[in-house]
Amino acid sequence: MNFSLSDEQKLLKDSVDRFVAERYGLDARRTLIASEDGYGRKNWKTFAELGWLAIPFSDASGGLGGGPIEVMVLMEAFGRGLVVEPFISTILMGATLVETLGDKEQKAAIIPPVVRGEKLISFAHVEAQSRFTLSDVITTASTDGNGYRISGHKAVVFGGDSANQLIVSARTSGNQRDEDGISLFLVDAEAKGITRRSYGTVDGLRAAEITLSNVLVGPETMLGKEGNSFAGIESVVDGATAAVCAEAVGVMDSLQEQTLEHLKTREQFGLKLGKFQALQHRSVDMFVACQEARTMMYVATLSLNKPRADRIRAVSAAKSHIGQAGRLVGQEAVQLHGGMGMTDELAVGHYFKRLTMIDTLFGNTDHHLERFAATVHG
Amino acid sequence: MNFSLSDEQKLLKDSVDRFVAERYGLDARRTLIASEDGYGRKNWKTFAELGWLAIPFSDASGGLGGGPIEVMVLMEAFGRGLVVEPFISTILMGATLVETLGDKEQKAAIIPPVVRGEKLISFAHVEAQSRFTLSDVITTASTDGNGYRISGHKAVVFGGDSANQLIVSARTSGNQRDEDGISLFLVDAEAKGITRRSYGTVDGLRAAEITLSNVLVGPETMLGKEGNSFAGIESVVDGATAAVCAEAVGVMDSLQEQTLEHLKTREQFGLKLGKFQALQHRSVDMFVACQEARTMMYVATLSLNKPRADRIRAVSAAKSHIGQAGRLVGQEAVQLHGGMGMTDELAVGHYFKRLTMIDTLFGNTDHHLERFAATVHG
Amino acid sequence: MNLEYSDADQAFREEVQNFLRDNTPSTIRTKIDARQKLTKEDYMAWHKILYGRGWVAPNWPVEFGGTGWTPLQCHIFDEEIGLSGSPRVLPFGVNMVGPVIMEFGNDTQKAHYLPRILSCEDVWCQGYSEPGSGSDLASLKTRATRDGDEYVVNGSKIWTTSAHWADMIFCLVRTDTNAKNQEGISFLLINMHESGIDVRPIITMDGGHEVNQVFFEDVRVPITNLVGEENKGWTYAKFLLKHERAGIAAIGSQKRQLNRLKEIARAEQSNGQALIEEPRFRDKISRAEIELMALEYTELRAVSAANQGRVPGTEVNLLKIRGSEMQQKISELLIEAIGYYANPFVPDSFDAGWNEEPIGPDYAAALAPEYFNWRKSSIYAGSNEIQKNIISKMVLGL
Amino acid sequence: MNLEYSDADQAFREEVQNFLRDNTPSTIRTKIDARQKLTKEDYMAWHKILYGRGWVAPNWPVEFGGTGWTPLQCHIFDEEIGLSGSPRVLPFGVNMVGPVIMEFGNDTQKAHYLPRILSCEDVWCQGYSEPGSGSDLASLKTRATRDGDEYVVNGSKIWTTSAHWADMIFCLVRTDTNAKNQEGISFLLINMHESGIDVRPIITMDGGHEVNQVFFEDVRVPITNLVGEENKGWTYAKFLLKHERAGIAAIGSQKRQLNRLKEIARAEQSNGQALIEEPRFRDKISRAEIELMALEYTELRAVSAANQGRVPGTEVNLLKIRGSEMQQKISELLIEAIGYYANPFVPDSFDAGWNEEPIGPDYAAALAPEYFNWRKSSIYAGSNEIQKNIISKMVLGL
Repeated sequence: MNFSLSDEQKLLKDSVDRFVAERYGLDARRTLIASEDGYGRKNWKTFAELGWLAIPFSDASGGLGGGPIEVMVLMEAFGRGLVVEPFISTILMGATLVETLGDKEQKAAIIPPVVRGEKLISFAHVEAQSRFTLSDVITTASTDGNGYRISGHKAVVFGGDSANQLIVSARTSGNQRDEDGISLFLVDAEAKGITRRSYGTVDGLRAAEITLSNVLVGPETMLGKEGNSFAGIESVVDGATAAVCAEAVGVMDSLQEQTLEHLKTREQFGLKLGKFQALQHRSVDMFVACQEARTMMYVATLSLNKPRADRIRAVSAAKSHIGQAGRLVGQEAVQLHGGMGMTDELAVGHYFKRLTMIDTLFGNTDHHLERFAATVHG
Repeated sequence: MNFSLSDEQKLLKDSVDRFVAERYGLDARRTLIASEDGYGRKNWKTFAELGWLAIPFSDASGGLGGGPIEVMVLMEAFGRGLVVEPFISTILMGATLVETLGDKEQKAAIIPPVVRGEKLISFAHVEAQSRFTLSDVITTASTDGNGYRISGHKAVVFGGDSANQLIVSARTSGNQRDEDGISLFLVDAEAKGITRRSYGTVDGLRAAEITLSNVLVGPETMLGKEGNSFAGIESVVDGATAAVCAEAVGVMDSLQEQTLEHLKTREQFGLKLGKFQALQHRSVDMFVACQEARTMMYVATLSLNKPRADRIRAVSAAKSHIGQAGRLVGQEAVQLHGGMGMTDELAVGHYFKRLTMIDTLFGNTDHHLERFAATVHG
Repeated sequence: MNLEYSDADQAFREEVQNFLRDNTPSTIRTKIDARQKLTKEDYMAWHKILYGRGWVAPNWPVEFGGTGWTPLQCHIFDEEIGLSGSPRVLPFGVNMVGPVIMEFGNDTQKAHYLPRILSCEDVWCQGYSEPGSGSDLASLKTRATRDGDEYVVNGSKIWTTSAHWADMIFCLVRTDTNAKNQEGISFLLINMHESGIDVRPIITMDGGHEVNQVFFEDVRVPITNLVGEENKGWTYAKFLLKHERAGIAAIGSQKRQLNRLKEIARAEQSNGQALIEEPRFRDKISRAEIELMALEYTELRAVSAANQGRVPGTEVNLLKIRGSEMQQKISELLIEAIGYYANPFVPDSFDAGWNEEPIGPDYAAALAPEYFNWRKSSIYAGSNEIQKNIISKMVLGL
Repeated sequence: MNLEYSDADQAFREEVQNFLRDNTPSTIRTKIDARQKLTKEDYMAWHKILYGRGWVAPNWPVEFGGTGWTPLQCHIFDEEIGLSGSPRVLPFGVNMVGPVIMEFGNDTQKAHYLPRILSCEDVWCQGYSEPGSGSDLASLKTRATRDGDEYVVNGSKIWTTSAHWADMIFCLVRTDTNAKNQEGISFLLINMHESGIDVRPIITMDGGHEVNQVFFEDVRVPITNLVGEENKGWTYAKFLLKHERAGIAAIGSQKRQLNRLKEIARAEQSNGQALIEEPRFRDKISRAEIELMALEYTELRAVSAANQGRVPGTEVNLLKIRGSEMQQKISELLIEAIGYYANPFVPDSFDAGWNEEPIGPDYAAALAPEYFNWRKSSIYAGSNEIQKNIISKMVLGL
């Protein structure tokens, strides 16, 4: 039982905290979002140089062999800075799927260039009807000679606009929500038959709707065994879920600090706002929510390598809990800022929007409450 | 659209408010609860003399032809006074079942003595397994000659200790939760085969567990048609539910007033408690809850004579809403009183207990939320 | 006591429904259905249609061009406007400065301004809040200094809705800097086209432009534009607050939003069934429906009392609190309903004429921005904290 | 970073479990299982059993008879006590006055009182709150006036848990009436058997008798019973608050209550299925379970930091707030689970030896009184409002 970072982890934390503090002001972020890429290529290069892109991958794959704790440290800082670079989509989803399910050749082909910052991969999985059910896939891959033809529509693929490669989930057998029968394919993002419609998101990220129309892929593009990818998808998504919990905690802590700063500065009726007891008690509620969210971030992160049921119990408890805590902290931060909290000019609204959208990622509060209950109560 | 009492209703309100203010101090109530009967026979006589016991019954039955509004006026005042007399069990449940389902002879035999305060009747319906499902009845009545033999156990029969007669629900056909097949019987409380175990309740009322073992009753004891009582039970219980909503509103308003009085009197840190903004805002939340609960009391009361679906929608919305509002007001009232709120000596705890128990009567918040949803969304 | 609308009220409701159905211009209707932004021209066109029917100022006395409706009829009218999704008339002229001029203005002001408000010849905005004075309105610093027959106004107003559309602004200004906060304030009408006025847009976090900051630099205002007496402006401001908040619970438009939520929950899938069948989400809808019922009939209690001639009291504070909470709650459920499709953000899609395919279902695009935008409702028009302070003091006596 | 208990800690946990299983007297076990009241004799017997094992004062230094356990071991011990439903040792001697005497008492006091606390020769209670001073503790008025070698004490203490069982009371008394509130207070040990002391029971709304009001009329206390310096009592009181609140979140007993809730929800029927299968109730249990997880690991973060030698800070305030809220939430779900059977109230059934059939299921009788009783937990030991004031000031700097 220990909640302290190792010395190495502390160095990582110092490094990413410094990056965020020095490079991620609101204006710098605005510029990135407005740019054609929607993120900072230079930042991404820096991430690669600092080794951050290599963290979750094994030495054998060309990574640094880091684990959930290192990812948590990064993501919490990314939350504090509202970092828009495609770390979740490329590193925690795309390349981690390759690390989890890929064969030697696939890993060798993909992970090193990803780690060098030269390749972006997104996971094209969610569909219009699937909501948060990971096994709900109607995109199909039918055999064609040695290969497959994939057809279907993938919804809100984060980073899908800039990705060089896509990992596409498609059904090779089974019914719409069967866990069996889902296969993954590594597809070039420019492949014939793929249409990408790119757009920004309300919280400053980029995503794409991706339509696949008879996209022909060879057998070597398959990641993992045919029809047998669900367990891998689920564990990778659980890892990403724990990661956005950490991001949420970074966002929440920042909102809490911004709000306290406002309460200590702004005067009304001849007093600092922070002297009004009703606002004091609500600030304490925010503080408690932040503290408990941090606890649940640890619980999720430190359970990722446990057996499936334990992992699900922890991750779903955390995502559900942080969804609620985040709603409280986000809404209160805006409210306690008054009119200024509503503006695009101040940071608080941007943090609020990101926190709101995190609740929609990988399943919201209710989805994870159900998943927790189903795991715990059977 | 009108939320004002008629002049007659205002007179009724004055009269019952005066009774409660003058006769229902906490000490008087304590004495009643500790007495053998558990309520005031003299009070009951007064209710009869003032005509209150006759209110809900038609002129033809020997009543005053009052309606839901008059009952609401009484019940709200009874809530303010924490009145323990068996008005709900005898008047709103027992005798109203007779009024709703009984034939001419039954009404003539029962309603006049009830109205004169000479007879108490309880509705023995709930069973250990039934929770809030009105159709969940396993007590059976099997034919025996012209009559029936009733066997089963009835749980938490309010007023069942002092009732002269019982209306017992029993299944004459159908399965455990079928709406069809439930029959009602008017049974003498001292009949052979009936065992009553009487007890007090946490909020100062009296109830009994009633076991029926081969109780023989004649065909003339049946209330309504064989197997066809569910609709009548449901409408009577909806009426009683609206009535306890009104009682809850009386309790809540009193708690709100007691709490305000405390906040205006008690000093801490050199200030009246009422000067602390956090407590002010919580008092406002209580006030808002009381106001909305009052609104829902009107909605339920004024919908009792509407078609079934409209009635259910209104009554279940009200009971569900008031359950939540009552929890807030009750818990906050105790909390804001501090240690004194915990004592048996002060009134606030007694009001809190009654309000807590009202949520268990005729279905709690969740039960009525489900019933509302099933009616509205189908 | 009864919950029923009279036959006359029912007939009135149908008349309103028919009018709204037959008279909303198709350009406006198309935008409403597509949840696109309305332009100033749309609002003016709609204002003039209501003016043509004599319905633009229901609350005004008949002598000034009002309808003579009962409070209950006004409520029905508001509800139907909301239910149909028709635009509301901009409140600053009709609901706010109009009643102040009627009550406290002189005959010249009445004769000049009131008809122009009715006909929409002047579009108005409200100059109350300032950067330094949010909830503490009385600490405002914008100064009007007397110079002959004119005031010279210097200072700045913020959160000024529609200032970029307005011809006139009514302002609280400080005319006596020596007096205590609430004394020394005057109520001044200022022509927005005067030189020295600069309107700068404030973009809100949903990406929209509704509010502005307005700067006054040596703006000269004739003293004839003073309403009532100098230094008595606070009295008029308080009078106005009551008018501002009538109908603030917006029952009709909330019912419309709730219906929309149900439609979307029927269309959205969750684990192979309609989202509305999912017990948790169904409960959330039911709770919202019950809460809205409580809010509606709480408002109707106040309306019904007004119908019987009682003066509205502090119930507006309660309705402001609960109305804004409900708006926020329903808008929160709306984004919850659409899952991942809350994320896409295509600002152009909110402009008229955009006719690309929507991203995801056509109902999704506006929901997240609307949710963000509705966070304002517990802040503006007297934050909910201020409302609670008022109830605590005025109703509870704390 | 890891969530795992070490092998040594696991082994320790098993040792505790085995001890509790093998050493809880059957008379006590029976009462616990029947949810009947424990008597003073039960508490004393249990205290002596733990004393015999050397486990009665885990937090004390070894030199005074403590265990030398790590903070994590203390946490495990507390958790297992709670999980097993074993009684907690009355805290007033071991957890409260003991540490104060150790830190601020003189050698005579240490030599006299500490062994008697360990062996339960003295049962202690706490004299802090007064009728006029609830949350505002420092406004206390009970006076101790010096008269030769004695203080003469007059005044009254309230909410005094176990005063009717106690041999000794530690009191905050005012020794300087001219000083400001927090100055002029002294920390005095008073023999409860002294003449002039009157203990009157306070019955709480659950019908139970845990707390009392204690009256002092010219009670003579030797000055040797003063702890530390005169007029420095407030310092000692603040020191004590930290000790009082260790383990305040009561994780073990809350887990036990949650397990009980699940058992009951499996046994109760709702519409023909087990209540635990009903989606709404299942969600409530799940939420409670997740909240309890958050609370447990938040406490473990603090324990783990203490294990590494860091001094516990204001996290006790957070744990007090959330711990009491959880206790109340679970007890609320417990009465919700049993429906109508929350109503019956048979006070005799809580006494040992009552052996009639229960009314309804045997788990039902105590639940409503327990719910009522737990309302105290957000009031006592510094109300949650006071805790929020403290966090606001000390942690948030507001």
